[in-house]
Parts: sequence; C-alpha cells; structure tokens
Amino acid sequence: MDIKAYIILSLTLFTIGIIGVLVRRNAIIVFMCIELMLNAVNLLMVAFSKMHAASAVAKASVNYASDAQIFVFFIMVVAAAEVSVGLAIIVMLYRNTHSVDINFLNRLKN
Amino acid sequence: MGSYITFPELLIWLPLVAGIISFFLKGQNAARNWAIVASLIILAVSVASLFYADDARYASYNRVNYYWLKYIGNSFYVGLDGTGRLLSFLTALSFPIIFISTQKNNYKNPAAFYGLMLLTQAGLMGVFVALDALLFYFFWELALIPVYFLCSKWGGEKRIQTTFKFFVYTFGGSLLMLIGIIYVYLHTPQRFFEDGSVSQHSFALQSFMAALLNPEEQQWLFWLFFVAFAIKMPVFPFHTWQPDTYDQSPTSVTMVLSGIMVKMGLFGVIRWLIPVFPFAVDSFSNVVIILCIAGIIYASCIAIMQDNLKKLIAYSSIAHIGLMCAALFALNELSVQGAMIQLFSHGINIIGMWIVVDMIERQTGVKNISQLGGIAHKAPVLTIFLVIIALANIALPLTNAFVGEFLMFSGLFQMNVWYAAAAGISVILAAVYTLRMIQKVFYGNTNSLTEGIKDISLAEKLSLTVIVAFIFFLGIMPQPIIEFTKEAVSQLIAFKK
Amino acid sequence: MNAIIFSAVWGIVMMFSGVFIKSKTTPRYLAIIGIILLFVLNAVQLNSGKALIDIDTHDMIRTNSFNLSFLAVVFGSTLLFFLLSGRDVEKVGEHVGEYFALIFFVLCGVALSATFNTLLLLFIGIEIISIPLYILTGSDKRNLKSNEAALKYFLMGSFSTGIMLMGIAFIYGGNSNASFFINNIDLGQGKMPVMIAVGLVLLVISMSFKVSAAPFHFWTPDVYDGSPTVFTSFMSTIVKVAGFFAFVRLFENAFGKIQDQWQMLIVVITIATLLIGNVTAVFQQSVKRMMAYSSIAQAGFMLLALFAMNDWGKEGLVLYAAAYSVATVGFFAIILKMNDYTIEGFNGLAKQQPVIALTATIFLLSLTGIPLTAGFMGKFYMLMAAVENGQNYWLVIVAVIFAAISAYYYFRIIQAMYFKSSDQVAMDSVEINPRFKILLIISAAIILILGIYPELLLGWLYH
Amino acid sequence: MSIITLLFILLSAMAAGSAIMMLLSKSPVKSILWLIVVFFAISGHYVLLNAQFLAIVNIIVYAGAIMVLFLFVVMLMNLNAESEPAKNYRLHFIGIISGGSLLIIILSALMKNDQQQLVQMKIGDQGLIANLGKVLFTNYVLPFEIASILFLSAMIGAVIIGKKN
Amino acid sequence: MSNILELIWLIPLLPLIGFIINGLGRNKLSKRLVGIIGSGVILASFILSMLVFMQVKNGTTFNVSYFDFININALQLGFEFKLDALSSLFLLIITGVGFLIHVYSTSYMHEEAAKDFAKYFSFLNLFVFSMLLLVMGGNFVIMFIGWEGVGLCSYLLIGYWFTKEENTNAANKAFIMNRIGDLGFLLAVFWLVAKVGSVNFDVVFSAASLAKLSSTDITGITLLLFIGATGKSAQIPLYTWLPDAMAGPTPVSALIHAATMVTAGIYMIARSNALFSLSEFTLAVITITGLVTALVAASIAIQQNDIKKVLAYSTVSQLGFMFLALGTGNYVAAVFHVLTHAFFKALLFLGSGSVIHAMGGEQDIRNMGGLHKHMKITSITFLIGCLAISGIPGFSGFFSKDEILAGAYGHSQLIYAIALFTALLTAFYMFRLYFITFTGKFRGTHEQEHHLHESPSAITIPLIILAVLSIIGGYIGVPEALGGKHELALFLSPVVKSAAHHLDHNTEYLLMGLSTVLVLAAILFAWVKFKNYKAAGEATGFGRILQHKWYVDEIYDAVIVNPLRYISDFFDKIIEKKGIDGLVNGVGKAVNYGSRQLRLIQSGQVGAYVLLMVIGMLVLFIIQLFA
Repeated sequence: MDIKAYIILSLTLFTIGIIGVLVRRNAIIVFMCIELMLNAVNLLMVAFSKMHAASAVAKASVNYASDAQIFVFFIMVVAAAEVSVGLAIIVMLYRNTHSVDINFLNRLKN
Repeated sequence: MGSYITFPELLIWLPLVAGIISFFLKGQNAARNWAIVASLIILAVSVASLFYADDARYASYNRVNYYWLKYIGNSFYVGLDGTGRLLSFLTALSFPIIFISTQKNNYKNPAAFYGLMLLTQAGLMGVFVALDALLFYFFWELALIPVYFLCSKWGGEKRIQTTFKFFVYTFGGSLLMLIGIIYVYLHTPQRFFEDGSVSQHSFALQSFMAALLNPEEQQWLFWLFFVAFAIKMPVFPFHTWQPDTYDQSPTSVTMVLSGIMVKMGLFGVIRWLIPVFPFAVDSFSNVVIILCIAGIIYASCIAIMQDNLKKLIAYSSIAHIGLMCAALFALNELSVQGAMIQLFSHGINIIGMWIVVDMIERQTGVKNISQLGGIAHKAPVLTIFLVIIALANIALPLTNAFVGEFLMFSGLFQMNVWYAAAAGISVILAAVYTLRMIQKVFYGNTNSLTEGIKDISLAEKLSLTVIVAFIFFLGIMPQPIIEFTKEAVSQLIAFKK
Repeated sequence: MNAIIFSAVWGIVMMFSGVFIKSKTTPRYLAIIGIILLFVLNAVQLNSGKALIDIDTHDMIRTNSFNLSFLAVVFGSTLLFFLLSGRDVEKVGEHVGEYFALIFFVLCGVALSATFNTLLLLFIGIEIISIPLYILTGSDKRNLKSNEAALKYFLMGSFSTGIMLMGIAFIYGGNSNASFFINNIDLGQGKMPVMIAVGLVLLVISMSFKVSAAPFHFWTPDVYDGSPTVFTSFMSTIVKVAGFFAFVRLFENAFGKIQDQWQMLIVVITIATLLIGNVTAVFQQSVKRMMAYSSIAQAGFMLLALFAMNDWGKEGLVLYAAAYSVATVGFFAIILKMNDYTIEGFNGLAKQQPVIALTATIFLLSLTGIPLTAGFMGKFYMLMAAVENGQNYWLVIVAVIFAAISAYYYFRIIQAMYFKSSDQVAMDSVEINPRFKILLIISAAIILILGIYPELLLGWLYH
Repeated sequence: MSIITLLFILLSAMAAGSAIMMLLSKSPVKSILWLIVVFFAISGHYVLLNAQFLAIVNIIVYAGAIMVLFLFVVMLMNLNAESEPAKNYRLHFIGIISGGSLLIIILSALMKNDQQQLVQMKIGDQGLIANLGKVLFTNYVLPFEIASILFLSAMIGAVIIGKKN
Repeated sequence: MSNILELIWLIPLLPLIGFIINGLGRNKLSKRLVGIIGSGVILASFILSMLVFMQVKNGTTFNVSYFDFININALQLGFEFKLDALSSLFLLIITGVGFLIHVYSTSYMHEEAAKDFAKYFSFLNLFVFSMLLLVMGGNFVIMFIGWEGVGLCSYLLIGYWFTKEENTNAANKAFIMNRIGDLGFLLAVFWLVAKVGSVNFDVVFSAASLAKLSSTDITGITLLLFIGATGKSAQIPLYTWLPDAMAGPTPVSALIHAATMVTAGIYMIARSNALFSLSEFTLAVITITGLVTALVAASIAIQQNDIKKVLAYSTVSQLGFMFLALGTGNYVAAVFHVLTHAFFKALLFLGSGSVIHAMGGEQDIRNMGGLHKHMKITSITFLIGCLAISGIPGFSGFFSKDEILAGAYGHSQLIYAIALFTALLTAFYMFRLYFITFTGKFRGTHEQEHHLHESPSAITIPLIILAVLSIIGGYIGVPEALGGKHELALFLSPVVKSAAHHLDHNTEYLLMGLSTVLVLAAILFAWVKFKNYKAAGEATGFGRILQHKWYVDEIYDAVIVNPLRYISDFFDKIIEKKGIDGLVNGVGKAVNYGSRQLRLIQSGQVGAYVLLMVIGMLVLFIIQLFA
C-alpha cells in the first residue's frame, strides 16, 4: 500500500473528529470525537512505522520501527488516564448542573 | 579608576539615599527640612564639582567605571563632562530652590512626597552623568516613575488620567529608544575589559560611537531615538501630554518637569543622537528643524489666547524647547553654544515663573488669567520678580535668555535664513502672550479673589533672588558658562558631516 | 534526573500524607520540605553535573546547566508559591495532601518537559502536567465556575493533545531517520519535507495552545478565571513557563537549523498574542481575569525567544520565567487576600496596607517592564534576542508598542491602590501576618535584585 | 486488485462510515456503539499492518475498557437521544466547512509528492509482542515508569473529583 | 582729570545706580531724596558727557572694550563702547534734555505716592541708562541691548498708571510693535554675523568687511535694520504705538517719545551710514517711508483734539522728516533735526504737561482756550516751540528743516514739494493747537478755571531753558548760504559722510523764501480759523477719516490682530484639542474600543473556541505550506 492511502484515511478520521468537536454539544460525544482523533493518530503512527520498516534505514536496526508502535502504546496509556479524569469531570458537572451540554457552559466569558 | 568616590557617583547616590531616608521621616516639617538640607548638600557637591572641571588633572574625580553586567558588556560607567556638569548643576541648583520656595505648601504624607522628589533628582542626575547606554536608559525611566507617583498623588483634579497619559506616552517613546539602543549595541565592536575579559559588544558611549552602522541603518535608528527624545522635550507634534500635565501636577513637580526633565530630551540629543548617528542627523536635521519651528510658532500662537496660566507657561516652554532643539540640529558653533546656555537659563527662568504662579494659585485658588487682576497693587515685590523673570523668558537683553537665543538664532540664520526668520516670529509672539499675561494678572484693578493676596515671604524672596541673580549674571557675563561648555560644543560640532 | 525522580517520589509521599495525616496544615509543611529538597537536589546536579541515581535513559533525557537552571527557577518559584499561598491551598477543599501531590506530579512533568530529548517524553511530560491541572482546576467541586473551567480545560486540552500527536506522527513519518529523538530529525536539504512541515505546524499549534498563545489561547481566560485562585497562580506561572521552555527546547533542537522556514508562523502568533492579550486586558474589571489576559500578553513577549532562537533568547527566557513567575506568584498571593477581586477592590489599599501595596507595585512594575525590576531585564533580553535575529525588526517595534499598552492595565491597579480611596476594607487584616509581609518583601527583593544584577541567575547557565 | 487492497478499502470505508455515523447519531449510546465499530475497523488495519500487539490492545483497552466506561457513564446519566436540543445548522455548516478545508489543505500539500512510499503489509516482526516487550522494558523503561505517575494523578483526580463531600 | 575718556563707563553707570537706589529704596526714601538722586545722577552724567564732548570735539574716536560678552570661535563680541562725535552729541542730548525733564518731573509727578514716585524715577533712570548704552555701544549687540532696554522702559513708563487697561494696552502695543522692529534689527545682526563674523562697528564698516558683502547682503541688512528703525522711530507701518504711548506721564512723552528714544532709529542709521550709503534701494525705501509718514502723520494731527496726541503725530511727522533726510543721504541734516527737534519737541511736550497740570489732567483742547492769560510763561515758551517747529527763520527748526528740504530738492522736486506741503501742514496744525489752547475763551468747567495757575518753577525753568535752546540750537548748523560754517557738519564729518546734493546758493535762497512765506500763510490761516475756536460737531468727510487716523488701527486689527486671535483659537480648539490630542486620545479610545470588542470573541462557548482555533490552524497551514 502507498502511505498516502493511510494518510488520507487517518486524516479523514482526524477531521471527522475535529468536526465532531466543532458541531456536537454533548460533552461526552465531544470527548469521544477526541478519542477518534487519537485513534486516527495511532493508525497513522503504525502506518508510518511500517513505512519506515520498508525503507533502508530501518533495516539497520529493527528497533527503529518498533518505536512508533511503542509510542502508540503510550498514547493508549495516556488516553486511558485521560478518560478516567475526563469522565470524572463530566460526571461532577452533571451532578451539579444535570446537563452535559457544553453550550450551557458560559458562566465564564469575555 | 580612582580609589575615592567620584562626583558623578555622589550626585547619584546622595539624593537616592536621602530620598529613601525621607520615606521614614514623620511629620510635615521633618521631611521638608530634611529635603532642603539634603538638596543643599547635593548642591554643595555639585558646586565643588565645578572646581574640578579640568579633565586633564582631575579625571579620576569625574569619571568612574565599575563592572556591572559583564556578560553583555555593560558597566556602571558615569562621568561628568561639560554638558553633564552644566545640567547636573542645574538639577542640583533647582531642587533647593524648589523646596524652599514651595515650602508653604502642605502635602499629605510629606515624607513620601519629599522622598519621591529626591528620587527624581537621583534619576535626573543619573541621566546626566551616564556614559553607558543601558545605564542611561535605566535612569531615563527611573526619573519618570517617582514623577508618575508625585503627579498622580498630589496633583489636581484630573491628575490620574493626565499623568497616566504622560506616563504611557513617554514610556512608549522610551521603549522605542530601547530598541534603538539594542540595535546599536549589537553592532558595536568588541570591548576589552581591564581584567582581560572580552565582551562581544558594549553599551559604553565610545563603543556606540564606534558602532558599525551604515547611513541607512542610522536613518531609521535616528527616529527611534528621536521620538523618545522628542516626546520628552516635547517637540511638536509630540507635545500634547505636556500642557495638561503641567496644569495638573503639583507645582513643585511641574518645576522639575519643565525646568529639568524636558532637558533630558535635549541632553539625549547632545549625548547620544548626534554623536552616534551623525549621518542621520545630517540628513534629517532639516526635517527636525522645520518640525521644531512649526512647533515654536504653533505653541506661541496657542499661548496667545490661553486663559489657563499654567498652560500658558507650558506652551511657552514648548516654544522655547523647540528653539533649543532646532538650534542643536543646526549644529554649528553659534547655535549649539546658544543652546547650551539656554539649557541652563530656561531651567532657571521657568522655575522662577512657576514659583510666582504657585504663589498666586495657592493664595487665590485659581489659575485662570481672566479671574485674576491687579496683583501688582497687593504684591509689588512679587510683581517685580515676575516681570523680571517674564522678560527674561522673552529674552530681553541683559537677561540670560537673550544670550542663548541670540546665539541660537544666529546659528539658525547661518544654516538657513528663513529658519531664523520664521523662528524669529516667536520673539514677537512671545512678547504678545507674556505681556498679555502680565497685564491681565498683575495690572488692572484687584477683584475679590486677588484682594487678599499677600506679598512674598522671605523664603520665596530668597529663591527668587537667586534666580534673578542668575538671570542677570548670565545675562551680563555669559562667558563663564561658555567657558564651561566650550569644549563640549566643539566636540559636538565635530560630528557635523 | 534528580528532579524527575524526586518530584515523583515526593508526590507519592504527599499522596499518602493525605491518607494518613488528618491535620490540614501538616501536608503544607511536608510540601515545603519537599520543594526545598527538590530545589537542593536539583542544585546539586546543577553544581556537580551528575545525578544522584544514575539511570540509563537511553538518551531520552538530556540535562545541561541550561535546563537545570531553568528547573531551579521553577522550583524556586514553586517554593515561593508554597510559602506565600500554601495556606490558601488548604482552603480549597479537604484533600490538601492530594492537591500538593498533584502539584508535585506537575513538577515532575515540568522536569520532564524541560529535559526531554524525544518526542515521546515531551508528550508524556506535557500530559503529566495537564492531567493534574484538569483536576486542580475542578477541585472546587461545589463551584460551578470551577466545574465549567475544568471541563473546558479538559476538552480543549485533549483536543490539543490530539493535534500534538498528529504532529508527532507526521514528524516521525517525514523523518527519514525514523526516530523520535528531537536531535535526530532529518530535515533534508533546502526546503523541509512536506510531512515535516505539516507536523511542525501541528506542533506549533499544540504548543501554542499549551502556552496560551493566540489564537489558541481561548481556554486561558476562562480556565484561569474559573479555577480556584491559588491554582490559577500556579498554572499561570510555573506551568506556563515550563510550557515555554519545552516549546523552545523542542524547536531549537529539532528545527533550529531551518528557523527561517517557520519563523513567519511565530511572527503571526506573536503578534496575535500580543494584540489579544494586551488589548483585551485593558477592559477587564476582575483583576483575576485581567491577570489571565496579562499572562497571554506576557506569553507574547516570551514568544520572542522562539522568534529569535539564539542565546540571548534562551537566557532571556530563563530570566523572563523567573521575573514573571515571581512577580505573578507574589501578585496572586496578594489577590488571594483581597475581599473583592475587582479593580475597585484595590481602592485605597496603599492606605490600609502600605507594605503590601508597595510590594504589589513592585510586582506590577516588573510585569510592565520598568527598569531595575527583573521584568525589565527579561524584556530587555527578549528584545535583544529579537533584534539580533536580524529579521522582521518591525515585530520588535510592535512588541514594544504593546508593552506600552500593558502599562495601561497594570497601572490601573497601581492607580487604584494609591490614588483612589475607599471605605471598604480591602483585605481582612486577620489574614495578614508579619510572616506573609516578610515573604512578600523577599519576593519583591528578588525582583529588584534580579533587575539590578541578572547575572546572578544567568551565571548558572554557563556553569 | 489484491486482497490486501480490498481489505484496506473495506476497513477504511468501515472506519470512516462508522465515524460519520457516530457524528450523526442522536443518541449517545448509538454514538458509542458506532465508535466501537470504528475501533474494530482500526484494529483490522493493525492486523493488516502486522501490528498484532496493538490490534489486541486496541480492542482490549479502547473498545473493551474505555468505551465501556463511556457507555457506563452515559447510562448512569440516563442521557436520551433528545438530550441535544435544536441544532444550529449554521454553526454546523461553518464547522464542516472549516474542518473540511483544513483536511483539503493538508492533504493537497501532502499529495503533491509524487514519490511513492510503500507500507510493509502483513510482514515484518516489529509489531509482534515479543519484540515490543523487549523494546518497552529496555529502551523505553523510563517512559514506562513515568507513565505510572500519569495513572497516579488520574487516580488522585478520580478521588478528588469523584468523592462526595 | 588725566583722561576723562577712561571714565566714560561712569556715564551709563550713574543712571543705573540711580535706578538701583531708587528702585530698591522706594519704600524708604523720601520724594525729595528720590528727586535729588534721580536728577543728580543724570546731571553728573551730563557733566561727564560735556567733558567727553570736549575731548572728542577735535575728531578723536575712543573705543574701549571692558570684558568678553560672548567669546567663541565663530564670534567675538566684547562689551565695548565707542565714543565719537556722533555718540557724544547724542550723549549731550540725552543727558541734557534728560536732566531737564527729570527736574521737571520732580514737580510734575509730585502728587504721586512716595513709592510710585520712586518707581517713576527709577524707571526714568533706567531709561537713560539704556539710551546711553544704545548710543555708546561699540557694536550692534550692545546697541541692541540699549535698543531693547529703551523699549522696555518705554513699556514700563507708558504703563506707569497700570490700573487703567487703556494704559497697559498702549504699553503692550508699544512693546510689541517695537519688538517687530527689533526682530528686523536682530536678523540684520545675524546676517552680519553670518557674513562678516563680527558685529563691531569698526570692523563691519571697514572696507575689508564691506567688500565681503554682496549688494544683496547690503540691501538685505540695511532693509532689516531699517525695519528696526521703523519700529523704534515710529515710521509707517509701525508708528501707531506712538500716539497711544501718550497714555504715559507727560514728561515721559517728552523724554522718550519725543526727544530721545524715537530718534534711536536715526542714530542707528546715521551710525551705519557707511552701510546704508551702499544701497540705493534701501535709501529710496527710507525716503519714501519718511515722506509718507511725515505727510500722513501731519494730516492726522490736523484733526486731533487731544493736546498730546497732536504733539505725538507731530513727532511722527517730524521723524518722517528725519528719515527723509537720511534717505536722501543727508545724514547731517537728520542728526541736526534730531537735535533741534529734541529741544522744541521736549519744550512743547513739557509745555503741554504744564497745561495739563494746570487743567487738572484735562487733555482735550476743546475744553481749553484762553490759557495765555493764566500761564504766561507756558504760553510764550509754547509759542516759541511752535515757531521753531514751523520753521520760522531765526528759530532752530528753520535751519534743520531747511537743510532737509534743500536736500530733498536736490534729490527730487516732487519729494520737495510734498515735504514742503507737509511743512505747511505742520505749521497749520501746530498753530491750530496753539490758538485753540491759548487764545479765545476758556471752555472748561468753572472748577478748572478757578484752578488755573502758572506752574511752579521746577516746571517753568526747564521750559525756559528749552525755549532758549529751541531758538539758539539752530545756530550750530547755519548753512553756508547764510554765511554760516555749519559747525555741526564739520563736527560730525569724521563719522558721517554726507552724500547730500549741494545746491547753489540762489536756489537755496529761493527755497527758504518760499517755505517761509508759505509757512507764514499757513499760520495766518490757522489764526483766522481758530483764534476764537468754538467746539464744533463731529468732523465729516475727509476730516472724519483724518480724525480716525486713516483707520489704520482698525485696519491693523482686522488684518493682523484678529486673524492672530482667530488662529490662536483655531490652533487651540481645533488642531490641538481635536487634531493632535484627539489623535493621541483616539489611540487610547481605540484600544479601549478594541478591548471591548475583542473580549466578545471570548464567548464562553467551547464550540466557538474550537472553531476559532481551527480557523487559526487553517491560517497557519496556509502560511506555512503555501506562502
């Protein structure tokens, strides 16, 4: 496969995530869109790692190509931590306002 | 590098220390008396420095160079030369006069007031003795901060906005200068310190003069510096902060502002602008002079119909400063020498004017010409002093200002006939507004406001006598002041391209 | 290295202190001890050049006198923050030990993002900074503003993390060396590869977000305003300068050689930041919110280090970080004691609390950049760096014009304190003990000393 | 067209389509389910790229843990389909336009490059668990340890924020 | 008395000392003492001047420099005096007439309070000091010091009664108009500095220096100097201050505005004759200006009813004559007329002062009449003055005026004709004044009539002395045609090179006869018309224009004063407040406005924030990838 195909795919997913953040108002959905963005990155990372594996440089050291996959692993780790905190915040807000609509978040402005 | 403390250091540290001490004094009189004593001591030091003017013999008394920020080639490099000595003496002389003549004013929190005044003095002294660009910039700003507090705290009704405008205006201008300083600095040659270390660049005056700048660079750098100086002076059209500030500040601060602080701008031109950017000065001197002359006529015209006494003096000051600035840029011996004399004379004269105005305002509570009148009946001595000072202000012969203006006009004439002729109109206009002021305020009949006015007291008489003595002494025998500044003048005009 | 390990360890210690120690004040003292130890350990490494525990990091961490002195500045500011505002941390909620633990974790993240040598650690470092901050922002649970701020911060922060990761992915993809090490990026000859360029822009965007540079600053005013003030103080100073340091470190090491190819981005961001920060701050009525905009404005100035990308800029950044952190921490400590956060609340403070007003004035003057304060020296170095860079001089002029505007809002507070009077009590005097005043005076003295003799700090850089 | 290409297109269409569906779904629960589909599709891609470890982890962590957590929260809050009130179509339009143009700009820059860079499919042992494990616990031991701090803070956060006063 | 010239510094110094003593001691000294000191110092100066005069009579010139005033490379300027025939003559006039007027003042000003009295005398002394400095100055700058100094004293003395706004207005007007002239003077000095590098008379007038000056330079310098002279000597267009200056005490008018200060311009031009003679153009300008001034002022004088105003216009007119003489190169005649004019005009003013004194301050001649009966000495001396000014043979004015007319005839007959006509007008208005005042019936109030008396001796004695001088003063310049030697011309010859045409004696006789006859006719006409004057109504027609002084003041107001005020107002209100300051404040307002608008971006909506961020990303990508 050409790497471009993967770039197009993951950028498309990434953009869908961005558009989701832009248009959706439910905090949970927005957060899910962000998770989608992270997944798009993960996919691209893996694709790149395999791209480098195909090129001459990586042949010298096998580890080079593993780097990106390790990175993806860390992204997942961080995402998990983020999710726990994020959901806690959303729940806390919900407890206080009984809403997760981000458009109602405008006590702070100007 | 002398082993003793030098004059420039003393002139900076004494007011600084005195000012800090003053903050801790209690009571109206303690702070005031302390300020008077301190300023007199500083005056004594300054007078003493006049006797050690011979650089060949007394260089170690007049110049000192401490390492400070060595990484960037900056040092605490101060020294007295002709112009600096003249202006530091003016500063040293003015403060006791100001303190003594305004001692009747009761200030809220006098300790802070006098403390800030002395700090201002320290800043001004620093500006006049700094031979290092960064140091110069430091003092340049530092002189402003106490003034900001003085004006905002003890000023008139609209003091906060007015002072703030003044502050932002000058602050913005000086930041532009800072860019200029940095740019020149980055083009200075290496500097070798005496302990063997080398810095890539340096802020010292000599290094600045040796900076490798081509004429195009000089041309835009020139404006960065000039705008800062022009705002401080102020030169038309950067002047609009001034009338309001003079009007709203407490009079003793106005004296400092108009008598000394405006000289900072002119001094900057003398010390930095002309030596560092000779090519740019050459190419822009006509622009600047035209600006100045436009300002002279413009300010004089406004002064004619001005009802506010303080603003009237402010506009007249703009006209005078404009002339000095134009003279400096004409850059020939006559004009520069004239400007030197006038630097001093204008400071003395305008302080005298303010002393009188202060007395009137304090006693009647008004400063509008139309509300006053007939003061000459009630306060003849005051009137006499005022008339003398006012006439000095319009450069009547045998007063100090005549010598300066004569030389300045003469120098301008050599540069271009029409400059002298156009600027000369101010001679007439100055007479118009000054005489109108005298007529409306002092002549005529008294009214309910001026009925109760009292003639001047001993302290004010003393201050005014000193001022009048200087007016006549320098008016009749200006040669001593010329001798003092002759070398500085010849050094300066050597930069003419 | 010392700093990374010890801050993590002490964070855990603090965490347990919250569990085992019932007293509310003890964690604070523990935290102070911890930060002092952290400072000392860092100083030891700075001095000796060796870490206490020598771990093979596979070159993922690189320490030098430059980033260690930066860490010293950060820890010093944090110490000051603990001393000045530690008591206010106790007032936020009952989880005092946990708050301090989170702060130590943040410091761990700061240490990482100051010493990283690979994009992975940059990412992890930034996340370790961010996640505790989301929590601290929302720590005032009953306060809807705090909740709102936490969610906004979290959503936008995660969003920017996504962007950053995408940037890293492209950098990796475009790097023919197939490496995440920032000093091992193949930038090609002449114009950089498109993938690197895309990744670079994405990294600029995400880092701009972290340092709240416009137009990615939108979270800043709301979050700073909504969080408990004491954490705003921490966030807007220590965390922010850490972000800057990471920003500069990343771009210097990774893309420093081709700076002319991306300088325009920084120019645009700098101008936007200066404009939005300074201009918007002018109209603010709440001092806290004004300080949020002020921090954006200051970020604009710090961006000049990135614009210049030379030694002046790096030295200046350390100096600026110190000046800005100390002044802001000090000023926030004063805001915390105020009864009213609006500017009117400051009316007549000079009469009621002359010492505090004086120190506040020094902090504000430093923020404005008046000579003899550290703030001036910071600005001065920044301007010097920008001028030496030799390109886009007009940016420098724009910067100083905005610096002049910044006087407008800082001086409003000075005006309120000194030149206006009020019948309201500006500060509960119960809150003000001599120790607090002395600490403020010490902070002010640090500002002045650094303003007069910055080489005291800069000397470390060339240790 | 090889089977790999076919699979690629299939998985890609599945991922993108499900992602769009996630956006369009009114009900949060449905959105979550669609997202899980996306994750499965991506896992499929991983398999295609011979990144077996990640494929598994993706399913376990993302689809299995994270998404379940989401679902759990949504259920907890009892959010219904109509939780989102009247939409602002103008804002949607602007959002789609700007997001789309961002995509187009980046892609148009990237696609200018004619040089073909191929991706290793199906082969290569970098993505195997053994290899990754070795690298993770040798070269990447520091980040691995540090990541624990992340979890600690997340844990503290959950305590601070979640605990009822 | 080894060499009196060594002591010449005493001449100006003595009045200065008088000024200082009287000024500082004004609250303590008695009037008597003030009078003695004030007059005494002038007398001492006069005596010294006499001695100096004796020394320089034989043509010696004495230059002395006391100290460096300004000494720089580009300009060496000493505080230097120059004494020669010309200046010593003026010294005599100033101190002599000055002394008489001081004496006169002791009586005239007696009703003033002691300190005002002292103030008056100190100003008067200061004036004499300045005037002496002007005359003795050895270079243009010292001369200018005196030049401005006399202007200042004039200002102070005109505004002596400063309570009345009218007086202070007049004072201001005098000073400002003088300043306009002074600017011309100064510019001329600058020009000299620029081209010659010196302002010393000897250096400037030396052939070497004159060679350095192009004809443009000379014309420019002389014209500028002449502008200075028009200010000081009240010539068109700067003459209007002089009639207004009559607001001051009458002795002041006599001293400053008749005898001395106003002649400074003539002195200066005579002093610089070497320069002026080189510029035909300037001389022509001076001639025309002098002629027109003489005619216009004389015409105005015809319709004036204020006794001092008549004399003032007469002074302007006579000064015009002097400038006419200067313009025709007849410097000696000008100086001669200065001398004789000093005598008779001082006499006339002092006489008018005596009248005003007697009338209790009344100055309107319509309220006088028949005063001859009451104050014979005043009347007779006044008559002598009138005869002298009219140029009746035998009186001093005849000789000097005749010389001017003769010079004018030599120059151009048209000029002569106009000058002669002006002389007729002079005779007419002077005798109009005399007849209305001293003959006929008294027209004032009864109180005034009751109060009428001859003035005390301190007033009458100076009158008598001046009357005598007005008669004999002319005999130092008896023209050759009448068998004289013209002592004055001889005396001045080392300094002043007269360039006047010499007429043959027959022509001269003819001219003298013609003028005498015509003047007598004019006097006769005046006698017929005014011997029994009755206050008439307002003048009409041309007389009305004359009564309003050709509306010159109104024109000046409309052309200069009001526009200046308007400009001032315009600058202040529009350009300053709205323009420049408006711009400065506008920046502040713009920042405020921007702040108010910009903060609206901070809408609080996460969606909006992200949208803006995405747009920002778009911009950055475009910059990086496509720019």
